[in-house]
Amino acid sequence: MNIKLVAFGIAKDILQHRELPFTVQSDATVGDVKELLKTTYPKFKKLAKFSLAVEESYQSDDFVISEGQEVVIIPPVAGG
Amino acid sequence: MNIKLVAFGIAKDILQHRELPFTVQSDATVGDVKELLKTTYPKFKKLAKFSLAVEESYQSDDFVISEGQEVVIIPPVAGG
Amino acid sequence: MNNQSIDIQIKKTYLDSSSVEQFITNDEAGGIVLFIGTVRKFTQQKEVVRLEFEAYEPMAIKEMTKIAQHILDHFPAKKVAIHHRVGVLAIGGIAVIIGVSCPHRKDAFDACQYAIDTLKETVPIWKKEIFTDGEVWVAAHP
Amino acid sequence: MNNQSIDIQIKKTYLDSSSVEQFITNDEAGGIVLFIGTVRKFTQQKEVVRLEFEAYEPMAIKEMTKIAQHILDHFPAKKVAIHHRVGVLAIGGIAVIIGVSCPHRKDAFDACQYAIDTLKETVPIWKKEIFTDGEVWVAAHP
Repeated sequence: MNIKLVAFGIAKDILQHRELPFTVQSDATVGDVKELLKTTYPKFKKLAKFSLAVEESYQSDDFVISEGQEVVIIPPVAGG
Repeated sequence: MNIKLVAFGIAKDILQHRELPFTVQSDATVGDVKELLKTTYPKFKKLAKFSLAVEESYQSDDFVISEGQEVVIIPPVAGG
Repeated sequence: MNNQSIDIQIKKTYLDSSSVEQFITNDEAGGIVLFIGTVRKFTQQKEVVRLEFEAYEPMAIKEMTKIAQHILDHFPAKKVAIHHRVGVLAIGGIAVIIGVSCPHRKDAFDACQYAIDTLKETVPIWKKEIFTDGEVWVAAHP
Repeated sequence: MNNQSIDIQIKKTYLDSSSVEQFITNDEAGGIVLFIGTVRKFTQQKEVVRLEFEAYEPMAIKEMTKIAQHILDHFPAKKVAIHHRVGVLAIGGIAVIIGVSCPHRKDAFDACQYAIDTLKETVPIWKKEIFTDGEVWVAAHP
């Protein structure tokens, strides 16, 4: 199925796009997408960590993503 | 010898004067003056505590006061 | 996000501590603590030219609101304001202002410190430091 | 008392946090903490009508300067400002503003809290609370 990746901070630099269509297996979880991102873009392996957000909230690795959903890549935050 | 008492806060209410001449023994210490104040004005005994300042600094009980010196009565402070 | 007790803002223009102070001032609060985070000239001996802040705004607002709500629920706080800047900041520029008012000062210090500590952990805002000889996304790498 | 790093003031008129903020802002300080103490409406369930502050001014300036100097000597602080009001204050009025700037926020919180805690113990300033049914010198009696 297709999802829409949205990337901020260094994740945008790695993807070289703010938004990018991305193909993942049906019923892919947040954990699956994180693994696929690390395989497709090895630079993600070098980050201190990164999370994925769906519907404007952090989601744990077992969260199941739906077709067409917007998945936001959250690299280590540094506000303040 | 004579000294000059200066009183703030509730000490001024007790003395009923901002400044007052006060007679103490020669070579009186801060401790002596505190005792004499408690005897002369028993309301000082009811305070949580009080200190004396000479030359704009807190002085300990063994500080020796000179003739004519200004002795400031510092009841419990409550700034801020 | 705004209700009677919470004022959350992400701004592209100057942050202003007097508007934070005005919002959180309250007849029942005797202690107000403001934290103002500014852009320092040096980070680990390297001279910073400017900073760029980027936010995932809707989620950042949500996470900042969570922090403020947590403070109202867990501290005896009357009001909480969190304003965060985005865009390009020069040295000395204000990146964040947090204000908390409480009846007593100790709670206001604790709550304000909780807010900035948590903001730095959870709120999706990113900071790029631009040096004379390069740039880096802060905290991205171990 | 004023030097490059310390700003101590006792004022008969309104205190202004923006002047404190302006003084302590510093290119090498990333964390600014301001404490603003205001007059609360209630003290132990009793409604306060107004407050009156009285200071032994020369010694109060000296003791506030000591606090600021202690902070510069014992914390990695860049600047310290302490402004205290005297005279009659209504509910909501600002009695004290303390500002500290440090390279890092934790130090600024600790130093600012040290300043207000110490001020309340050592600085010869007295506060009379005027209620609807009487008045009392705060902390005078056990």
